[in-house]
Amino acid sequence: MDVALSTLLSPIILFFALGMAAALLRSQMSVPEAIAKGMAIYLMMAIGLKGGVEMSKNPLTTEVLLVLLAGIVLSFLIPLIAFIFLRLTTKLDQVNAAATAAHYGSISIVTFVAATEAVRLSGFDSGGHLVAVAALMETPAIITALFLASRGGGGREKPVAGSEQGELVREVFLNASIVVLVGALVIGWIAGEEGTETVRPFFVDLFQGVLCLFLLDMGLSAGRGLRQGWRQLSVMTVGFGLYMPLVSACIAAAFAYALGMPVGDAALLITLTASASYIAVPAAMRLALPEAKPSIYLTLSLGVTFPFNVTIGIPIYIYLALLINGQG
Amino acid sequence: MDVALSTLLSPIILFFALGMAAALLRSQMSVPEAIAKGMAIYLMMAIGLKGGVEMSKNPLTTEVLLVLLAGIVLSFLIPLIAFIFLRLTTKLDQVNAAATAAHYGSISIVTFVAATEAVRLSGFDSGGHLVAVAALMETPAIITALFLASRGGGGREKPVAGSEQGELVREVFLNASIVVLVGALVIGWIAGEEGTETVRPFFVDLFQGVLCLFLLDMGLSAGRGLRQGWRQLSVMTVGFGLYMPLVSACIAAAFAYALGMPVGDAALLITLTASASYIAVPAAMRLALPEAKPSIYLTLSLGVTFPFNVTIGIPIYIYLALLINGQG
Amino acid sequence: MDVALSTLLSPIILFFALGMAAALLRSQMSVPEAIAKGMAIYLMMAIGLKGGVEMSKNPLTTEVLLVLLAGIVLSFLIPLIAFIFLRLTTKLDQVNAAATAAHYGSISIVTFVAATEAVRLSGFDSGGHLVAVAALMETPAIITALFLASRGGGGREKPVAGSEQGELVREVFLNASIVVLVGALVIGWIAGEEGTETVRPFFVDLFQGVLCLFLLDMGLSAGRGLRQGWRQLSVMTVGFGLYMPLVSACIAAAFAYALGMPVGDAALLITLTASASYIAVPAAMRLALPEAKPSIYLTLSLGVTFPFNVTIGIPIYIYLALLINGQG
Amino acid sequence: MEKHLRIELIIERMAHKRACRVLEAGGMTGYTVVPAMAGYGNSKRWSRDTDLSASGDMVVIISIGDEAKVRPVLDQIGDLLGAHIGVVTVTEVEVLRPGRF
Amino acid sequence: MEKHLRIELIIERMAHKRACRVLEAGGMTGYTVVPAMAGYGNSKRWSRDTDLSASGDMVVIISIGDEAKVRPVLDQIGDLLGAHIGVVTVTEVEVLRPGRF
Amino acid sequence: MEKHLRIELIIERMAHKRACRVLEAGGMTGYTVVPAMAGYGNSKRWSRDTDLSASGDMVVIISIGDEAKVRPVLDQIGDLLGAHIGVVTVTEVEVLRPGRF
Ligand SMILES: Nc1ncnc2c1ncn2[C@@H]1O[C@H](COP(=O)(O)O)[C@@H](O)[C@H]1O
Ligand SMILES: Nc1ncnc2c1ncn2[C@@H]1O[C@H](COP(=O)(O)O)[C@@H](O)[C@H]1O
Ligand SMILES: Nc1ncnc2c1ncn2[C@@H]1O[C@H](COP(=O)(O)O)[C@@H](O)[C@H]1O
Ligand code: NA
Ligand code: NA
Ligand code: NA
Repeated sequence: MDVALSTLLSPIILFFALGMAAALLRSQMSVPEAIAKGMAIYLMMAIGLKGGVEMSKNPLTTEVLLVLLAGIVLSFLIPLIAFIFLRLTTKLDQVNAAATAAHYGSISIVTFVAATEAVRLSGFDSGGHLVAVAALMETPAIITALFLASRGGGGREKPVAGSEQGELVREVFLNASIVVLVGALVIGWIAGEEGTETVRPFFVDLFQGVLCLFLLDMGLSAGRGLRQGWRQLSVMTVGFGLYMPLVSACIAAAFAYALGMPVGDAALLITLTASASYIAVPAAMRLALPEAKPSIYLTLSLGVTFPFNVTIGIPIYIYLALLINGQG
Repeated sequence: MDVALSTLLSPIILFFALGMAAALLRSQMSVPEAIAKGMAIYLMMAIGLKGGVEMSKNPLTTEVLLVLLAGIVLSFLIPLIAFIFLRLTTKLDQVNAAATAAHYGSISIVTFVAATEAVRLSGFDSGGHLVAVAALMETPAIITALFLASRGGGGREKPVAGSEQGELVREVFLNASIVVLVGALVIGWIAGEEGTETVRPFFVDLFQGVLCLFLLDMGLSAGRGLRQGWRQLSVMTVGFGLYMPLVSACIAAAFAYALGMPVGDAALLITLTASASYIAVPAAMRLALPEAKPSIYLTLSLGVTFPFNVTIGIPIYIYLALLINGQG
Repeated sequence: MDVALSTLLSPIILFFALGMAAALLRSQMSVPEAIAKGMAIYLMMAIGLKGGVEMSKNPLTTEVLLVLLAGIVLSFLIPLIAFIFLRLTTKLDQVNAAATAAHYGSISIVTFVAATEAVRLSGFDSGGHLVAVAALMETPAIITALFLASRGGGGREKPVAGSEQGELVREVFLNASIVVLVGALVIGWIAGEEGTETVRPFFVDLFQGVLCLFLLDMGLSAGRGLRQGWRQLSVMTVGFGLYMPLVSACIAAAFAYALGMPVGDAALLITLTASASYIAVPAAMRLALPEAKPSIYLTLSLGVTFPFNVTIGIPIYIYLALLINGQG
Repeated sequence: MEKHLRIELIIERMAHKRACRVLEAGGMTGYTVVPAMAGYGNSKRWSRDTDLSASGDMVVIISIGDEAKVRPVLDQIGDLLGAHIGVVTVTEVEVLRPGRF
Repeated sequence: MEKHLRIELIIERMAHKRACRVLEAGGMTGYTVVPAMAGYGNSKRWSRDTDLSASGDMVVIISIGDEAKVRPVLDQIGDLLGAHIGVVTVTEVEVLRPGRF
Repeated sequence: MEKHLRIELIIERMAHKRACRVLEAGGMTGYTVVPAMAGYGNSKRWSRDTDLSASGDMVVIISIGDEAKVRPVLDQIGDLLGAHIGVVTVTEVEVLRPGRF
């Protein structure tokens, strides 16, 4: 619980709260788009490098490979479950339910970072390969969602004018977060601890500070999204944004238990599964399912699930990880 | 005088001079707007955090509260005096005089930072609550100016089409610098020295370097403003930009003397009062007094008063602070 | 050879490769233009400051002045040679050949940085005045190219409508890279080691990390340029992009030999001469020779010569520097 | 067929929300705001790079609608422009999917 | 003399390459893409600053050509707009250097 | 009533100041410059993201004036375009507050 409190009062979360408060009070302040995009790239480079350096210290074991596989399976699976819940409990149509489900199958890298920190503060270690898991979990969810949307005529028969063979595949598998995350991971792996020594001041020492600025901006976005979009969200939809992470977390905990993952790694896999995307997937949805409404899926993911996860969720996920290790 | 010289030759001032020189020689170089805005936010976060951490070390005393109050009173008061000087000595009409007066009642955070550094080099301490004073002094001046402009029909009877209840209030009280400065101050206060440890490399170590880049851009802006705007400034108006800071400084010195402020704090209060805004107030004036001419108030504040303050002004203000402490 | 390999596997080069790969695979990812421009300014400030601080440690000798002069002569000379090669071996017309030649006479500051690092890793020192050489070599090449383009009616008789006296001169001699490089050099010189102490964390410690992000973007640009522009490049033109650096290197080596330059300095002068511009010169060409095709000169310089230089070229140039010092 | 009009309004960035509210209140079905980077008027130049406060920035607002809706909105805009800079042009245009306006 | 038309297409940034391909395939000799920063439609507002994913951003595509080329392209664009947002206006314009279109 | 014309000039960013000087010298009362982010012409594409030097960037210059002023300026612009890329369209528009042009 101490961890929970010190997480809540960490500058990162406080800056998120500041941004959200400013937006809800209708301040006009904003972080320039270019800065936000630049920080997003920086954060992914830093995370990737760190994961790669960690991975370079140990050989690739079967256990690691199994965890990677589990991540992929979870990302394919979660949207199915999310879709069913959405269709049964909310009034979202097929396309909007599928698009929203995609977000919950994919991941949020900032939530991942916050969990990494909380895990460290709780006195546990975590492996660098979880970064690779994060990268791998970004996209399978999108594929499931496209399948769900197209079932029963939700999709189009002939391609949109001007669309190009492979365009969507490139957008989905080569979007900025995957390119940078996987690329930096491989570079960290090749260069190792020693080779990345000179870039430590930039990628390691500054990380927490940049995160503060980034979360200020996320708070502003989330707050503005909520203020403008909440009318489009029914109570049941908001409820989904709160219980779905817990559902995902339980499923992931089962996987982690089956694989015998140590506490730190398990907590991170659970967090990844419970987190929802708000950068990569919304962009992909605009191309793949232009009929779906961003004001629903974005508001839900960034305005409801993200704040829930970084405040209440992460302590729960660590507790779950302790539980499956018999330490709960 | 050593301090004066080492201030003059510090990289920060030299980069400002470089920018100014480049602009006056009509170089086309520029710092992207997004970068400048990003740096402004960074600087205010860093200043706020630092002030908050300082404040967390001591309890809030009546003395501190009195200094905060003094800042507010000064910010309300200075525009009145500035307005009278402008109307008596220049040909500016009521609206332009009021708009310009608002700038001199508000503050410049970069001037504040330069003074903090000079105070430190002179061997004095200063309290973190001066950052709070800076935040509080941003806006009262605007209110005085609006009152001055509306006296005798300068204002409009009915609101502009499309203007919204509270729009101006939000712009004035929730502009970026206030939100970030106050927000970061509170966060620094809550998190304390220990809680902000991980963000020190970003917000403390980099501060001086980022300031260099920011001042290069300020120099470019000031130089371009001067080159394009000097024809609109009469000799008397330029004169105002040079003597007004001194007038403000004397008034602030009286306040500091009355409150028995120590040298460092007094020097900073005097500097804040003597400094003029060139970011927050110009933006507010565009909404509140669209008829006033930016080429007058911006050129004066950024092109004349700012360079005066950071070169000649600050040593004078420190000297004044020594004087009222009987050490002059 | 060890040096060559460790250069190849340094994060900097690996991020360039990542960017290039992403672009060739047609990923849509991009670094915002404002961030790229901001980083370019940062890098030049950092390089300039470092060079200035180095120069402040030693008095200006005749030897140093002779090296500066050599740089200027080389920058005037190389475009002539490049132009002759282009006209003899490729089908480029006069204007395009002149514009391309200008790029090869000017310099690439990133190549210079990579060489500085490689020289250091090889165990040699280099003088801060080489940064001044870099700044001085930026522009003479443009003058030679304009002369070459105008010979025999390639130029216009009367000035373009709207063009202004001195406009081109300002663009060429006061472009961002020269202003910042020379300005920061002078500031570093004035402030010295001690005066720049407070800005070290920003300008020194972060340098390598920022370079990684910048090279990721350069890789993206180079890759996209290649993908779109390679059809416009004949085999002979691509060949020029590969052998011309070597030709330049040999000429520079002769100069370095004549001046008796030590290994480190010689390697850097050779690298500067062998490198080709892809930021300052393309911009100047748009004003000076608008008829020339950017898809030729940019693709060649950024897509062919830059990758050649940072991978294969630099080890060769260091070897040449050893050779003329009798250590080959 | 109805005639469609395209309003183009060049106005200070700081004041653009006021113009947007006028368009919304007037019943226009949509508008798009495009940022400008420089300009000239009244023998003064402005540019994003000359002004740290960005208080001189202008934007271009484009709004398309049918004539019946556009005319009354133009009067409202005229009122707004009593206080602000603002260059307003109206062009007759052909539209695809007229149903959406 | 030929009549020249100016197409102005407001479309999602994410989808703008599709529109560009339609214009290229239709034989238009050129187009220029301008980024927007905010907008309103269908009683929803968007703005660059509200959306980290930039998935709501719109762009304005301007393309000028002679009438013979523009007409068939407009049909293709109509097809694209079945799936995407898109506000399309066509204006009659005079051009300098008509040879280039 | 006077006829007002809207000039729209798409030109290289590097050269836009030349065009601006032509407009000022020709007595236009104002213009606004809007940055573009991508484009296509002459079977080449450009985009802000492909070119570190930004040397390929284009801008759109909008300038409104009455016909008597615009016509002679167009000739001057034609001269400028001998050397530079440039797509120029002229549209007849209605303006609010005609007095300001
Ligand atoms: N005739 C015009 N055509 C296009 N833009 C204009 C025109 N007049 C003014 N503007 C824009 O409006 C801004 C303010 O104009 P002014 O109030 O005349 O100084 C200028 O800087 C331009 O951006
Ligand atoms: N009538 C219009 N005029 C100009 N832009 C529009 C118009 N309608 C829609 N838009 C733009 O298209 C976006 C999406 O519109 P909508 O699909 O109606 O929500 C809006 O946010 C605007 O940027
Ligand atoms: N017909 C056109 N309509 C709109 N923009 C154009 C057109 N033709 C050219 N452009 C713009 O001008 C740039 C250069 O054109 P070009 O000289 O044909 O390569 C293009 O990249 C576009 O941004
Ligand atoms: Na998930
Ligand atoms: Na003041
Ligand atoms: Na060279």
